Amino acid sequence: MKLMRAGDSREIDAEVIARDGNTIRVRIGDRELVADFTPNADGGGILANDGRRYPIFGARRKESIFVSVGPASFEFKPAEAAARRRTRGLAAAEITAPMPGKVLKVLVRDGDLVEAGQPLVVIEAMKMETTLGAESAAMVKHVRVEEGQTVDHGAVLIELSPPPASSGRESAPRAR
Amino acid sequence: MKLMRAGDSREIDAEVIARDGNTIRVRIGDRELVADFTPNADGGGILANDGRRYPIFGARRKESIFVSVGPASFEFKPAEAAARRRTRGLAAAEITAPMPGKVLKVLVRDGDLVEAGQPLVVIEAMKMETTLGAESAAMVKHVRVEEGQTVDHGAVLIELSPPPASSGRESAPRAR
Amino acid sequence: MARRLKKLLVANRGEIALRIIRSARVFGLKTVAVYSAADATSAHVGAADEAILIGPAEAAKSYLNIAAIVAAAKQFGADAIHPGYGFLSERPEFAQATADAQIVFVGPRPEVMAALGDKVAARRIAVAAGVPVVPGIETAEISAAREFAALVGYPILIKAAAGGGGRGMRVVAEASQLETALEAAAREATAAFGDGRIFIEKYLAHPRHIEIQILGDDHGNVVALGERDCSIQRRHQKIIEESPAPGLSAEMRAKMIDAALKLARAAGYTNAGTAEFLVESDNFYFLEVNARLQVEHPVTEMRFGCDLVCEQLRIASGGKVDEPAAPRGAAIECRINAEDPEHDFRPATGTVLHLRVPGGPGVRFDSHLTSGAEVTPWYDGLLGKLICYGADREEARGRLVNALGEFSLLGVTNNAAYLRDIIASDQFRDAKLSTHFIDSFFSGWRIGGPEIDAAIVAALITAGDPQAETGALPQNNNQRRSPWDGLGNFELWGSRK
Amino acid sequence: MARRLKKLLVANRGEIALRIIRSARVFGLKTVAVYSAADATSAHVGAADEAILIGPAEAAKSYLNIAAIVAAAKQFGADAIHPGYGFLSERPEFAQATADAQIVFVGPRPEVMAALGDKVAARRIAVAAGVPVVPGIETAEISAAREFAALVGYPILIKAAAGGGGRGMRVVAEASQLETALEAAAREATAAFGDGRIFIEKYLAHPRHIEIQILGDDHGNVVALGERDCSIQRRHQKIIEESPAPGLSAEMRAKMIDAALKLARAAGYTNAGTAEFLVESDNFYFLEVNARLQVEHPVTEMRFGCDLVCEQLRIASGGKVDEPAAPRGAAIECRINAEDPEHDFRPATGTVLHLRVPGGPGVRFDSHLTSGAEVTPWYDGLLGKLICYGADREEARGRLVNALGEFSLLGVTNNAAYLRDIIASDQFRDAKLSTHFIDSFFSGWRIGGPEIDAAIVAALITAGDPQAETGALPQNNNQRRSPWDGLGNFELWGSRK
Repeated sequence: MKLMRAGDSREIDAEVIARDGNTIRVRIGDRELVADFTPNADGGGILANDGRRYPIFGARRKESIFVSVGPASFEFKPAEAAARRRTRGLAAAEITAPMPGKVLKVLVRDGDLVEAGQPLVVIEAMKMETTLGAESAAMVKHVRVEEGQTVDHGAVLIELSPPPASSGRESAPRAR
Repeated sequence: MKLMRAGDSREIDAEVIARDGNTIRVRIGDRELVADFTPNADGGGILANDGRRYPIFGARRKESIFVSVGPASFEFKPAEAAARRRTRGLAAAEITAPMPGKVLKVLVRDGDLVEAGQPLVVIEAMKMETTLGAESAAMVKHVRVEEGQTVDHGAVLIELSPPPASSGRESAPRAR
Repeated sequence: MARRLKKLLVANRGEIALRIIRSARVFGLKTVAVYSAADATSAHVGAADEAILIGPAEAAKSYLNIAAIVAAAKQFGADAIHPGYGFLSERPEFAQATADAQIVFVGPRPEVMAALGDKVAARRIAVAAGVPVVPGIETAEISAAREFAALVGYPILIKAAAGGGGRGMRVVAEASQLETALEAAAREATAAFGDGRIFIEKYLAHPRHIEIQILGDDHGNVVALGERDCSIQRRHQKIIEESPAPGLSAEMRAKMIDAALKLARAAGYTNAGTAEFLVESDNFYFLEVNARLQVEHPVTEMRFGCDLVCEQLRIASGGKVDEPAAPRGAAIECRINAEDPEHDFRPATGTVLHLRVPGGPGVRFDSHLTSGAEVTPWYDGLLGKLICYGADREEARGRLVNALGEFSLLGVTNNAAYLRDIIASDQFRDAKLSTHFIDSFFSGWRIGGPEIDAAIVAALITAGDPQAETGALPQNNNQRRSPWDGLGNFELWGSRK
Repeated sequence: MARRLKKLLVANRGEIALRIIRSARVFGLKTVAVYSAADATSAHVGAADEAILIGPAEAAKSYLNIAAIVAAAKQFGADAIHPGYGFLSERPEFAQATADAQIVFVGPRPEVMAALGDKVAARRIAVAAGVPVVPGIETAEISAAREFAALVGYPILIKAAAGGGGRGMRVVAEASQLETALEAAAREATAAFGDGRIFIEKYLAHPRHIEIQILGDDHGNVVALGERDCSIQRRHQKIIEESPAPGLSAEMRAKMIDAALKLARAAGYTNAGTAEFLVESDNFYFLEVNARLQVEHPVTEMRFGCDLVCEQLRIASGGKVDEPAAPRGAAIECRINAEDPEHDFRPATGTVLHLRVPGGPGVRFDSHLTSGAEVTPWYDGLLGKLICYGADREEARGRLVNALGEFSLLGVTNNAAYLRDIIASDQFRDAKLSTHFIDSFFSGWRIGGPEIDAAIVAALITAGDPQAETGALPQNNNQRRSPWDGLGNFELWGSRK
């Protein structure tokens, strides 16, 4: 299956190749690894790989797969779900609110051309200002919010379209 | 509904009379009480009654209703379920293993007449000897285990029938 | 004790409200929780003897609502209010309103708070008491700011004159950034503290942040409970704190304690407070006094074998403070925050799908979290504090690394693995402490490759596990299906087994 | 340290195995867990760096299987074995087998253990060292027993000569009960310790149980870490322990410490051990030495700011013990057991459906439990130890009452509410301590009426709540549906969202 880590636009292509008792053989990209999984009473388990044992736990919720590996926590989404938000030539076709909050500043208008990394909107949440920037060069198709407005998690703040210069070439998405 | 606490053979007759918002009116036997229930994020809640607030939690499993009131934990069974094991004139028609363990001693034989409280069988579990006695006068109908045998939780160890002297009068069940 | 307190209202939320309730109960005090609509199912509400909704989620209308809180205290007959940290804890008008209602405020007197809570006035007191300060000026004016910066040289530090905790703090590296930074800082200061005044300081190159814990009573006694090193900060907010400060000479410690006591006496300080200093080589500079309990107070408690909230309550009851017993061992705290250390620490929210809490000898976890808890965007993202004690720093450090290894939290992005990697690092082991620690050693941190591999395997297992579905979990507390919904059916119980 | 240990095998299970693993990791030691088939999903297995199944559920074939455990240590290259308490911890042949395999045994030498572990030999050492003992005799013979009883008068106490922990202990009130009691005690002693020898003692009327913690190193140093009062016992097993012993005079404490040190030196004792005494008015009598870590060791750790497992490992590495720092404050521990205090403490089993763990300042919870854990009938019913520290006894007591109030465990009958009621009682507050405390004050204990009412309301709510159904929970670990079951379907994930 194809997964994407939340906050990271790279696709991870991974699958279970085989399993035998507690042993699982997995392909991640072009690498293979063999791990042992022992379930715990609490619903999680111990994953042994390469001489190390990790306590793991997992749950699915809506489109996301949440897992923890010791103290590290991860959110994955199947790439199909993530892809819905993407358009050719763009890292993301929409700028969405990473959490509920208040729109403090909108820094662009409809029709603006923006560069990768350029700040688009500032939101305030958890008493912090967070600036959301473009993940790749784009044209601002539609600003959907105004300053002072409160927004929910996942709300679309700005719609983007490919920049006019983009001739169909996939620009490498970059992590913010 | 009619409930019985595990380990206690008295029936509790209780029902919800009314509810209004967070307020619940309950009848227990011939008493009524009014309590407030506020759910917690963890699935439990706070029950406020008579000026005190109790953290409560509940879960059903098989025939049992498990609840906790602060550090106190309770197991209830609906009286119908508990009654299935009873026969007229007997507190219990079967002596069952309260936990998995090993039968150390069988102190009676088929046909024996036993008094309430008389030891019938000794089992060892959790490194402790536990003596199981008759809850009321009875006749030993059938001893189903032998010494040295290991038994599972709930296994029937001894079947009892009403003592020949019993003429249909319900003897008051007593707690062990 | 002069007066016997009977009922304490805790004017706060989250871990600190729960922590205060826990200690108040040790004395047999009854406790009253206040909560906003966003916190109705939160742990501090359940832990108190009584609880009252004081407003909607917005802090300005709930946890910052002085009138509502004082009214709640009166309604329940509370004879004392503990403000915790943040929110109203350093607002003299809250202390005053409490006093006006004949209720004991667990903290310093309003006038002392007013004098010390204001960075500018506090500097004046420090200078008068002979305590060194960092060069600085109070202004939000761009021209005055330019002038000051030219005088002391860039970089300079811009921060809120009111409040503390690093909020609204900004380093300005060059003149061109000055105006934007001033504006943003004033905006955040206004939002956070209702006070847009700005203070500008010379920015030290490699300072350590070291602070002294103070306790003062109504009888004129002031004592110090050693120091805490809080140098490890991100976005100017502390994330790892420890006591003692590694490598601090006995002489420096004595000097700083002496300075803190002088300051406290000069200000007529009572109850718990903290004098913060920057330390660079053999110099220390007074920064500010936090006229309240600090987030990081547990490291002091573990070394001194005391409970600072109990001490606060004793002082508020008219009790005397004694010279503390000699401290013992070492303690380190780290703050587990709802934030993404791989993406510039941006705040995270969500529902706790699973929580595993560390335990055992020398481990303390102060947290209001439970499975099912919502982390909302309304308040700061502190999920819990993990504190470890050891006979020495290495023992405390080893214990904390292991305790973080036992911790796991599913459903809310957090910094636990980041903290573990920092605390396990050679740089932290070697105590290369300065407020630039994160920038110097951990700015581009990413979770390790083997852990990502394990996570991918875990994700594949989870994807294929029908029991892993938690789609039924409520999205937020308002949507939570109440057990009441089913009550009408309870007679059907027999048929649903 | 003379030798640097690298890998420790923990030959135990449950809370103590987890607790030992936690401390071993502080030193960076790798850890190996052993487990029986009944414990495959238990917490100590997941916590270790490596783990190995050593046998079926029956302790005799797993946790008491010396050959399997030593073989496991060799297989994984462990250079040390920690036995915990119970199981093999006081079996000289295990210490010997470990030493024979060139592995360090974390405990005293086999010959010392043999001498002290045997109650009769230990008494001889005590008498020789001038330490007072309770009148007693080793015999399983009914005639000798009768003779002894006639000499000292009934009641008398019958116990296993090997092992400790109160197992197989019986008070015989009159001659008619003697024969049955002797038989049952011998049977249980054989089952528990593989040694049916019996010791009979004069039964004291109102004794307190007070013990002294000892640490000895390989260099001839022996130190004492104060005392613990463990008078509160049910079925001759401790359930509440504290330090310091309330009301114990400094003079008595000094005498008892002196006696314990004499004994330890006379026996050539090394590593951690405990000298147990009965105290009645101004007299104390040596009872036995427990040549291992005690269940109740945490109360000592909290007062002395030390970690006894770390100390054990330092000693096992050839390190020296130092005179401890002065103790501070007070600590109380209670043992949460799977048992029914309303029905003669009969053991309980079950699945943990929900677990709420207390936390915060001065609270320590040592437990291997998690939600979903099975409590099986195979081993003793200790679910966890809750330990609280306070500046004084009242503070520790208040904290422990509150911590028990925060605790809840659904699905396994336990004694938490019973412990809370005892610790909150006037009798405990007033420290009316003797080994008959339970019989005197809490024998007919029942849960309070208001709590039963609340439970009935909770049961009605639960009966009507569709989310409360946990019928899907596994009945036991063997039947547990593994996440593997779904793995074949993982490509269907998209359609199951």
